[in-house]
This record gives sequence, C-alpha cells and structure tokens, in this order.
Amino acid sequence: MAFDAPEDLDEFRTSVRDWLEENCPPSMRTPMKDDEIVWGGKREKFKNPESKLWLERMGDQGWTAPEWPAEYGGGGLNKAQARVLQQEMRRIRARPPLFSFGLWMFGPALLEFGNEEQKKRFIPDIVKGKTRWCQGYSEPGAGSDLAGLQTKCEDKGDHWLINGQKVWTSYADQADWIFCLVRTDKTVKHEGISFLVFDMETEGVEARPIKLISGSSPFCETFFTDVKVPKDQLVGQLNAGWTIAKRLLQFERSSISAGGFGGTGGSGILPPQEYAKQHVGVDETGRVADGDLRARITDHLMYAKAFGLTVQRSTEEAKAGQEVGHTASIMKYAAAKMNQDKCELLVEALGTDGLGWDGDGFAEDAKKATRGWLRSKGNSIEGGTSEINLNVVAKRVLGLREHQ
Amino acid sequence: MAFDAPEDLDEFRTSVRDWLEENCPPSMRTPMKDDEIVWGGKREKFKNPESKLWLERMGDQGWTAPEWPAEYGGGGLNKAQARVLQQEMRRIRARPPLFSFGLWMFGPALLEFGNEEQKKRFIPDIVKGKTRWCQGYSEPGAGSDLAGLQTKCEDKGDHWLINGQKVWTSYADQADWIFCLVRTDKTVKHEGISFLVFDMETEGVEARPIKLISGSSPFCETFFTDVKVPKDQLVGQLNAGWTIAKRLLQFERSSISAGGFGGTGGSGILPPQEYAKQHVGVDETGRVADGDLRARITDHLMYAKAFGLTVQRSTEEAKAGQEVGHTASIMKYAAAKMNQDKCELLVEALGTDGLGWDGDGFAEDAKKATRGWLRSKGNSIEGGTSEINLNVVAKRVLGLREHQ
Amino acid sequence: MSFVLSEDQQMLRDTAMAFARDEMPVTHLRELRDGGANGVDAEMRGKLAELGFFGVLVPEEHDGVGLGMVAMGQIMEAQGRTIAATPLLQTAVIGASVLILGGSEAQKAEWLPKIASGEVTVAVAVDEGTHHAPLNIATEAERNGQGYTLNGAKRYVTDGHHADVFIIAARTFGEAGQAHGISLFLVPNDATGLSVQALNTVDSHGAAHLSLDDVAVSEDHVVGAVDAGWEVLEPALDRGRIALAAEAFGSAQAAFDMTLEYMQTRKQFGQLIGSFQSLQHRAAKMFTELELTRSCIAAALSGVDENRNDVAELASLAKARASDLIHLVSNETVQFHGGIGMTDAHDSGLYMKRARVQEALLGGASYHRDRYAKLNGF
Amino acid sequence: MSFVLSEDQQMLRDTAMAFARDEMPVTHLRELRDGGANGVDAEMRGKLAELGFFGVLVPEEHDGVGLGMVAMGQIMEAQGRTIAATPLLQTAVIGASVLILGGSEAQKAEWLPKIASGEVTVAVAVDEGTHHAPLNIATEAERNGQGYTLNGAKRYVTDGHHADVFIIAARTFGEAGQAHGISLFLVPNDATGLSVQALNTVDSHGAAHLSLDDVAVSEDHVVGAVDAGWEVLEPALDRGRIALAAEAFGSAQAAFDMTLEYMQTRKQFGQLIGSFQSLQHRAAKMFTELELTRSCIAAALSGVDENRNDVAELASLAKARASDLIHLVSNETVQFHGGIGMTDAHDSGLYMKRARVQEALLGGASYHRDRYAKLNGF
Repeated sequence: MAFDAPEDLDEFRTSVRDWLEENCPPSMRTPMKDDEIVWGGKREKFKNPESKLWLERMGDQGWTAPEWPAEYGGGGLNKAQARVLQQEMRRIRARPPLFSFGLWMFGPALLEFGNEEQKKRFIPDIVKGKTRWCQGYSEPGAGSDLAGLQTKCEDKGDHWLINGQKVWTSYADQADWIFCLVRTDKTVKHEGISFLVFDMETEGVEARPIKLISGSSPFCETFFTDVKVPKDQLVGQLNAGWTIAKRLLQFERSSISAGGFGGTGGSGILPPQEYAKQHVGVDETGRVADGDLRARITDHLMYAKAFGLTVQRSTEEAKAGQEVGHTASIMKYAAAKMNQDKCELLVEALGTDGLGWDGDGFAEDAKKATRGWLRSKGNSIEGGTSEINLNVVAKRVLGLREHQ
Repeated sequence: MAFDAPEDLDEFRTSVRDWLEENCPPSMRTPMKDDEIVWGGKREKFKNPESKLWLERMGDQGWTAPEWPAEYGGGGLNKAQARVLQQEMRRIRARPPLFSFGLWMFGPALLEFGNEEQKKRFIPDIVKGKTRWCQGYSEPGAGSDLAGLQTKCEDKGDHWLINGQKVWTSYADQADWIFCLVRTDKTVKHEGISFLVFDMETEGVEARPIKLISGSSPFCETFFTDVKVPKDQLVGQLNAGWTIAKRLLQFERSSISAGGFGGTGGSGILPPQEYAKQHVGVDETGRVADGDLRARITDHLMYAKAFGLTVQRSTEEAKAGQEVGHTASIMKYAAAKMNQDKCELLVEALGTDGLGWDGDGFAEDAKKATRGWLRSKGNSIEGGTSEINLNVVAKRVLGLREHQ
Repeated sequence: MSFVLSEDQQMLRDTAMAFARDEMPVTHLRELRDGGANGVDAEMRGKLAELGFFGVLVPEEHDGVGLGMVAMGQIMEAQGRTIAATPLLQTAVIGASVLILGGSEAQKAEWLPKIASGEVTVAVAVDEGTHHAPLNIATEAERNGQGYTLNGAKRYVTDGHHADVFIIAARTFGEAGQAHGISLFLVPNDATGLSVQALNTVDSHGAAHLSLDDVAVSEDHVVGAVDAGWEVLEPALDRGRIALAAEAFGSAQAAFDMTLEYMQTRKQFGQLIGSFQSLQHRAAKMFTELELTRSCIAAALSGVDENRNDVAELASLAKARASDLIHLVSNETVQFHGGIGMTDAHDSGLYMKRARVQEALLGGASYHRDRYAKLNGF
Repeated sequence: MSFVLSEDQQMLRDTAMAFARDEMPVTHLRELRDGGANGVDAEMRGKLAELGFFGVLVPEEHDGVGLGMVAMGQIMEAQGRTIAATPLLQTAVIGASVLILGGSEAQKAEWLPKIASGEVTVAVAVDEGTHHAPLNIATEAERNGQGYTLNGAKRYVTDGHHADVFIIAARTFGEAGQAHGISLFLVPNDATGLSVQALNTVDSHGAAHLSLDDVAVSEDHVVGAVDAGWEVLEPALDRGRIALAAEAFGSAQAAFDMTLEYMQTRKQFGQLIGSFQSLQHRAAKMFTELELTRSCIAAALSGVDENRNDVAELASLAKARASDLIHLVSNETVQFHGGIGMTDAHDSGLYMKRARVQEALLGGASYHRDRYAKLNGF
C-alpha cells in the first residue's frame, strides 16, 4: 500500500527493476528449457543451480505469489504493482521461478476457504516452493460426473480414515502433499463431499504413473488404503467440499481454454501444408497435388484463423466492457477440435512417416507429430469432455432446457 | 386354388397370357406417362380413354388386387399365381391399371381389422377403382409423435362428432373417402386412438392443398368442423386404432425406403459429375478442375454405390433365410442422406444455373434439379424423421436404453 | 483489427437493424415475390437512399458519408437477417468500390453522387460461366476510332434486371484466365446492342443474363487503366465478398434464432424438442460456427478500412466460412422445423433458397478455400 | 456378386474368428510389443500355416487350398478384429497374387508351395515415398549380361523386417509415373547389396526401409514380362487393398462392439452413457457406416473370385470406405471411453494406432477417391 498513485508506481517500478537487476541470475534471463522447469518440493533437483538461487530470492520477496497477503509470506502487492512486476520481469525475459499447483490452484482456494491456522501452516511453503502439491479429484467411476466420486472418508474420532482411488492425479508420484475430494456422506451427492489435505508419505498412499497411448505421462493412479489423516486437515466445513471443488475447476478450465493444451506436438513440427508439399508434392501451379487433402488442410487453417480472431475479439470486447460469456463458453470445445484436426492432418500429410513410434528410420519431427496426435485425443476429454461442453453451451448460453 | 402344381401354373400362365393379349389395349403397353396415371374415384378424368377400359377389365377380374379374396371382388390368386400375373404383365410391359392408397394401405388393413359388413361395403370399390381414399394421420402438433394426435371424436349416441385438423393428407382434395385416426380418449395416449372412415363430402370437411418450398404438392391440410360420422364407420374396436395405425405405418415406411422418394428430380437430370465437368471444367488429365468438389462428388458416389450394394446384400440374405432386420433399419436414414447429398451436389455443380425458379434463362433439367433439391429436404422428415430413425436404430438394433 | 464498433457504427447498426425489422421483414419479400416484382422495389430503394445507405462507402467530397466497410457490413448483416432484396451489394459496395478505386476524377464526380443519392443503381458484370471465375473473361472489347466495341455475354448478373448502368469487365488483351488485359467499361442499360434477359431466381431476388452485340463505348467510359482493370476489379470484388459474407452471416443468425425459438416452444412426445440432447448438441455446434464466423467477418470488414495488406486472404476466409455457415444453418433450420419447414408458408425455405445464392455468388466455399490456399503458398 | 457365404467359406470364417479370439487376442499383440518382437512371431506363423491360411489363394496344384478371395477376406476380417500382426497380407495375398498372376510355371512351382506351407514369407516392395503411389517407381533395374542390377530404395515395407524374399518393383524403362517400364524382381533377403532397416511402428506391427545397392538379380527372377510388371502388380495390389479393407472392417467392428458394450455398462450422472441421445445417434451413424461398408467389402471380395471387370473400382470403393470407417470408429472409440480410452492399458488406443496404418497402406481414402473418380471418367 506504500505505492499506489501513478508517481508511486513509477517509484515502485524503479525499485523492482533495481532488485531484478541485482537478483535475477544471468541464466534465468534465457528462454526456459523443458528440463530446467522448477516444480519445487522435497524431490526438486535444481538441474541448474541458478534456478535454486532465483527461487529462493523470489520466494523470500513473496514474489512467486505477488498478490498474496504478506502475512502468509506472499508479496502483498496490489493489482497495479503486480502488473508492474510482471512487466519488469518480462522486460528482462526473466523465467518464472516456480511452476506449482499450489500457486495456481490450491493456494487461492485455501486463502478463500481455509482457516487461519491452515493458511499459516501451508501458504508460506507454497510461496517458497518448499511443498509440491497435487490434486486428487477424478476417480475411475467419476470422470465427467466428478460429483459421483466414491473415495470413502470416515470419521474415526481422532482422525479421518480414507479408502479409495483417484486417477489423473498429475505428478502425484512427485508431490509432497495432496488436496483431495472425498465422500463423507453417501446418502446425498454434491452435499456429501469434503475437501481434505494430507501428506503423500502417509502410510497407505501409493501413486503409480499412468502410461498413455502417447507414451509416458505426468498422470498417476493414486490408491488410498486405510490412510489416517489428522482431523485439522479438513478445509472448509464437513460436506461442503463441492463449493471449493467448483471454484478450483474454474481455475483449471480457464487455464486449459487459454491454450494450455497437451498434444500440440511442440517445437520443430511444421504446419500440415508444409508436410503436404514435401510428402505429397505439388502440381505445376504450386498446389498440393492431392486436392482433397489440400481442401481439408485449408478448411482447418481457416478454422484456426477464425479461432485466433475470436480470441482477439473476445479480448477486445472484454476491454470494451461487453459481455463475453458467450464466446468464452465455446472456446474449449473449439480449441479441442482445432488441435485434433491439425494433428490428424499432420499425420495424414506425413504418410508412412507419420506412423513411426521410436528408433531410427523416422525423423524426429515426424515422431513428435505422431506422439502429439495421440496426445491430442485427450483434448476433448480432459478438463470437461466436449460432450459436456456442448451440454453447457446448450443449457447456459442457448437457454435450452432438460426434459421435464 | 385351381392352379397350384407347377404344371397347373403353366396352364394358368397360358390363360393369363391369352387374356392379356386380348384385353390389354395397345397404349397400355407403352411406358406410363405422368399425366395418364389413374388414381380412380369420382373425379378421375381418364385422359387416355384406353386407361378407363384397362381399369374396368382388370377390375372385373379382380386383378388390380390379385391376392385379395374373390368374395370381396379381389383376384383370389395365391402367391405363385400372383407372381405369374405380374411376370406376364411385365412381359408385355403392361401399365399398372390403378394407383391407389386403397389398394396399398387401407384395403390390406381393412381385410385384417374390418368387420364383414365393412369389407363387403368398401373393398369391391377399391378393387374397381371407384373410390379414391386418402389417409388422415399427421396433425400440426403430432408429427414425429404421431400418437400425440388431438383430432377430437365424440360419441353422440347415434353418430361420432369429429373436430380437428390433419396435415400431409396426400391428395385429400381429390379423394372420395378418408381413413383417419382420431382421439376418443384424452386420458390415455396410444390407447385413446380410434380408426374411422368417412366420406370427404360430409359437411364440415375441407381440404386445402399445401404449397411446398419446391412448389405445388399433393399434400393438403384437412379441417374437420362438426363432422358427423355414422357409428358403423369405426374400424376395429373403440380406442384400438393405434394397432391398425402401426401396421399401416409399416406399409408406408417400407415403400419409402424401397426408394419411392420425392426429390430425386426425375428424368433428364444428369449425375453430378457430368454437371461438374460441364460447368466447372476439367484439367488436362480429365479431372474435374475443382478438387474439393470432385472429392465430395466421389464420396457421394461411393455412398450411393454402397447403398445399392447393401440393398442387394439384404435381398440375398433374406433369400438365404438370414436375419435382415439390422440392415433394413438403417436404409431409410441412409436413403435420405444419399438423396439429399446428391441433390446438394447437383445444385452446387450447376453453379448459378442451379439457382433458377422458372421462366427462360435456365435449362429445363437445371430447373428440375433445383426443384428436386428443395423437395429432397423432405426425405429426412416424411415417414419418420432421420432423428427418429436413429433413435430406433439405437434402441431396437443396438439395444441402447433410455434414461432410467 | 478492430472488433468493437465505434459509436457511429453502432448507431448505424441499430438503424439498419430496426429498418430491416420494421420496413423489410420477410413478409415484404413474400409480397414482392407474389406480386411478380422479381425483387425490385423502387419505394424501398428511395427509403434506403434517404437513410444514406447507398453512400456509406462514398467519400464526403462526392456527397457520401464515407463511413467505410465496417459500417457497410452492419447494413448488409441487417438486410441478411430478413433476406431482403436491395441493390446495395452491387451498387453501394461493388459498383461504388470500382469507381472509388479506379474511376477518374470526372467519373467519380459524375457517378458517385448519383450512387450515394440512390439515383442510379449499378451492376458490375463479371462472370460468363456458371461458377465464379473472374479471370475467365472472354467478352471482347475491340479498339476502334471513337472508343471500344464490346461483344460477349454475362451470366446471372445480380441486379442486372434493374440496373441503370453496368460496369462490364471485358478483354482488351490476352486470353481468358489472364489478369492482364482485362478492362472495365461503364455501359448504360439502354446502350444499343445490349440486351438484358431478366431471370426468375430461386431466392426471388432476380438477376439477368446480358448479351453484348457490338455495343459501342466511348473512351471516357473506361474505368481504370486499359488492360489493368484487374487491379481495380479484384479489390472491389473482395469488398463485395466481405459484404456478402456479412449478409449471409445475418441470414444465418436470423435462421438460427428462429430455430432456437422453435426448439423452445415445439413439443413432441410431451417434451420440448429443444430438450433432446442430439438437437442440443447440433444447436451448440451451430452456435460455435456462428461465433467463429462472426469474428472473421468483423476482421475482414475492419481490414478493408485499415487498408491492410491481407484483405484478399481475409475476404476469402470470411466468404468461405460464411458460405459453409449459411449452408449448415439453413439446412438444419428446415430439418429442425420438420414438416412445417417444408411448407412455402414458413420462412425456413426462403432462407435456404437465399442461402444457396449467397453461397454461389462471388465464389463459394470451394473457390475461396482454393484461393486461400494459393495465397498461403500451397 | 455374392453376399452370402458358401458352407466352406462359413466354416473357414468360424475357424478364423475362433483362432483370432483364442490364440491371437489383443493381449497377444501387447506381449509381442512389450517383448520387443516388433510384430514377429514364428510360432504363430506356424499355427497359421497349419490351418492352411497361407494357401487360401494358392491353387491346389501348388499345394494350396484354392478357396479364393471371399475365403481370404474372412481370415483378414478375423485378424482385424484383434488387430493381430501376421504376414498374411503380404505373403498370402499380395505376394501369392503376384506369383499366381505373373509367375512362370517354374516360379509358381518353386514358390507357391513354400508360400502355402508357410515356409517362406514374402514382402512386395513398391512405394518409395511416404504416400502410396505405385506408378512412382524410380528404383532402377539395369540390364547386364547375367540379368539385372537393382539400385534404389523402398520405404515402409510392411513385413519387410522379417520377409524371406522380396518382390521388388523396379524400372527397366521410362520414368516415374509411367506404367510401362515397371518390372518385378524376386530378391532373397540375403542378397548382396540389399539392406533392411527394421522400423518400430506406431501399431507395433513393424515394417522396414529397404535400400538396394547394386543388387544382382538373374533373369529367371523376373516375375511377369519385362516392362509389363504393372499388369501383374496392379491386380495384385487390388487384392491386397481389398484384403486390407476387410481387415480394417474387422477392426472397426471390434472397436464398435467394445464401445457399444461400454455404453451399456458405464454410468455417469446416474445414467448409462449409452442412454444419452447424442451418443446414441453417433453410435447409430457408425452402425450405418459399418453396414454400408460391409456390403462394399463383400462385393469386392466376390468380384475378384468372379473375375469381374470392375475389380479396380470395387477395390477403391472398399479401401476408401473402410479407411474412412476405421478412422471414424477408432476416434469415437477413444472419445466414448473418455479418460480410460487415453491409457495404454486400454485397447482403444491400440485400435486407433493400427487404424492409421490400415488407412495409409496401399492408398488412403483420398488416394482411392481420386482413383475411383478417374475410373468413372471425371
């Protein structure tokens, strides 16, 4: 609150700039490498020692979580200041010091729903990247219908007793703690769910990585067998966990439709028309020789262009204060379709070069495209299936009702 | 039954051949002209006088309805004999003497569900083409959900009193009598429907032709205002009309999926690839220059070929005594899609020549194609919508259930 | 690119929407059709002129309002909503653009005020075959002493049946397929040797085939440089394509709204048909296509006003996607309405008929996918 | 055309279906994959040979059973159901057909009995690029004193990694793109100058790139007339396409059955997912495609046996439709299964991986639509 008026902001900017100049190590000003991403927690190896230094310095400032209250170790900045910090970091191309489900999901929820003691206990270690969190939501029998979850939580007087299974727990095998939805009342559905947190080293917890059709993945199956959890690790009221869950799902969906998709295939992959030119060939006027494939690639490119323009429109309309709910609601569905179509076209254009798995004989970019194609099939499933998206559009946006 | 053994059939064949030789007028051995089709009934004009003669002669033999009992004026032939009659007529290319909903739909139902008096009263005039019948089924509020019909029928002691409205009554403006579904009990759905017949000249009956998007049509809206119907014109039991209706719908659907579709466009229209060659042009290797359109036309041709082969397969499997219900169930849906795709491709290939309505400046075949395209939109609606077809496949063939 | 309307543009949009709703509803098109008017309505033309709609692209110095393509797009979208027949596309968009982009000062001074005031209607006549192919000009313009003599034919010229003046694309050099050698000629509708065959079209908007038999045109009736008409014609056509895409989008939105309303009122099996999941998903997909296409049209309209260098690409994007959109939505509109949708008394069929014209004119989806791919180098 | 199986054919079908189910279930492919076998299984090859599957097309005079393509199609469909990796397509269908259609009496006598008994596996190597284009043969066969010298490369030859003998399409005349000038050469896998690079493919069936570096082939190893190999190769490829279509159909049917079963057991929101109408309609559409495609495959198989003159057209019909079918069904199978369908532990993904190989090999849907259109003159 010390810096607020525009002139104060300038002062704040100078101080941030100076601090960054002094504290951001040189290698932290280079583009992020995949294997140097820091997720924090006990198992963090810090492949690049400067990333450890960078995390410690930023964590001490609370600037890994700039807007969180300073009393729990956060940066205590207001929105305007946080934006300045972001701008200044971007100016020197500083890497984010920490990737963390604690920062993105659990922390905000805990600040909103947790009690004082819980905030004091968990938030500081999230800010400093000392505890790595994972999310225990989906179950084998509860995918689209998340509220159908069955992991049993019994009140044993001095502790909770957990039995059940979660799936799609990202990085559960590397996390220190889990935030988790459990069933505390079987007689009702949404009102029988509670929100618990516990240590992944507790006896009876086992996480097994899931192999996907595209190969290894960050996802795990996580099993709970007679897991004892202290009573004070319930967040919010008993049987009121669904409210917290819904809030967290919002964070998740908005981050997915913003484009954080698995399966785009990554760098080094050319657009489909380039592979078509190389692999199918062109006629004397430079057109891809297969008119059928060419038309389908073009249709996809137009869809992708329309998608990009819609993101732009949405942003502009929001800035102008117009209603944008309508546009936002279709974007996850459209993004999944767009990415899946692209991946299919890549594989088709590559011909037999798109049919490799590993080893020699296939180019690296082609193999990436193939794996990316397989991974992309998850786009219309994860974070709400396309069918669920369409239901939501029909009901919330178009106002269509259910059977009466 | 006089002719049954193979040698008897030969004898029967000879007698049929002789009779046809003597009785089938010369012009009745030429291809049917659209405006010489005989529908019978009081308003029949017999544009070609020989078609009157032909109908009278065939009607007297009962051979307009070869397998119906002779006691009601039918031919009294067995299946084998009826086939011989058909073969012999085909041999000399004899025209069918009569087109009639009485022969195709109402007659078979009456023979099954009517009482003795009703059969004696109505069947002979159907056989001789003296009465033209129309079907009063659909209503404005009861399309896919036919059993939702509301046309009210009250028991007034010595007569029924009818009030309500029917739509899609083909040729109601030219028919003498109507067979009609009415509601006799509002408290139940299927069990509150009865099957009545009455004279279209009864006071309070009015039929208005419906103009379709493709132009004039045989369909009418038919209004009933305080129409009095004698008590003995109820067919079957009171409130048991749905059983008769279902049987009649089977006749209707099987005749539609056998290919009796509106909207194929009729003679003189070339296949889409020919219009594409003429209107879009070809490249130096003879391919249609628009590779996109060419691929879509080919995809349609393949679909049509697959459809034709499936009809063949179905026939062969039936002959071999194999189950064919599965195949039959998809054919109406597939036929509608096939025909609509073809009509769209015709209009697209014709370019602006496919955008004419009437008058000069557009070729006759092109205008036919345009009207046919518009008419084809009914293929996925009439006789059970495509959505209903898919529901039926899902439930009856695939065994999927409704929500519990 | 700008996706948010300025206050002026928003006001014009509101006016145009209200005008279409109140003065040019679908019943008005039915009246014209049933009265045999073939889409021609002098009174309506006067009202459109009064509102200044003909002069939206015309600069103020030539008595127009010079508001630009974004503004024009709002009017086109509005008339698309009620599938109204107006001469705006040919006169106020394509015709005006040819003159603005290629006309001499004298031509501008003569024609643009007349366009802006609604005094003359223009029809730009390009295609000679049944599929849009603006390079395939075979109509010949032969140089002679006083000017040029035109011989050839044009097919399905929209508004050709009531245009006061034509802009004819003809060849002064080279052969069909080449851009160089195309020139543009102003030809009044009463020119000797010009015959106009009015057409009854499926959408009841009308059109005309033209034939030119030794039509004499003086030198000062050439628009743009001789042989280099393509440099004027192509950008003018792109403006037309974008405007037509906006119109088709308006039609698709209206047909979708009508369908959605029917889904919320029509019952079968005791349920609103809008409560059946398969129809819900189809409606949600249509809505997605509408939203994506809306962005393309907005981008293309503002791309023209901003004089961007990718207008050709944006025009093909907008026209291809709008064509596919109205194709899908008009078919689904009929299907969702069931039997009633098949009757002439219901509006579904009118939207579907107009849809196919909107799709075919100035290049269908196939044409523009091909062009987009070429522009993207494959 | 015949759509009903004879008693012999039905018996063979029953045998093949039972064998696939009991001996080559999907778990078997998993074991091969996880054991690094790259689709090669000598023991299974022996069992297939015992059942006579390798000799179905081989005439009885050459120790085969001579049952024809309809019979072979039943076996291919059966192995498709479990996406089993076998050498049947290359050896028993394409390889055997090349020899039956083009082999000299001596070649037939030498090779056909070995094929029928399962003693040798054959791989016919045609494509040199990544897309099926059998006329684009650039591999050169140069005439020399003793025979021919082959130089060139072949890509993604299925079964190439464990074939005993190759049939190499090479050019003795003309240039890539021409039918005339293609000749076929029998080349043993240990020929000097031949190198075989085994590939780990997405479907775990394996394949190989070949390179030919001065490979010497004697004159009696030319199959069919020199320069006229196309006359043998094209009909042999058509048999392969039809057989592969039958295999893909079997895979589609199995994936569909698996999906249907899941729809009838998996609950979400307290309801079987199979009771949701949008999924019901998608399932009904898949079923329609299955039934239509089944007829195309039956027609193509019997068309070969009846020696019809439209086999090429029927082959393209069958292969294009089967490719589109397995593409659709394999994608829907993953989607309908949701998260579990994304895991390696579930079979959905294996069907989808095999699907793309079935689609691409011997020409995908685009290739065969193009060919079908050409055969139909447009």
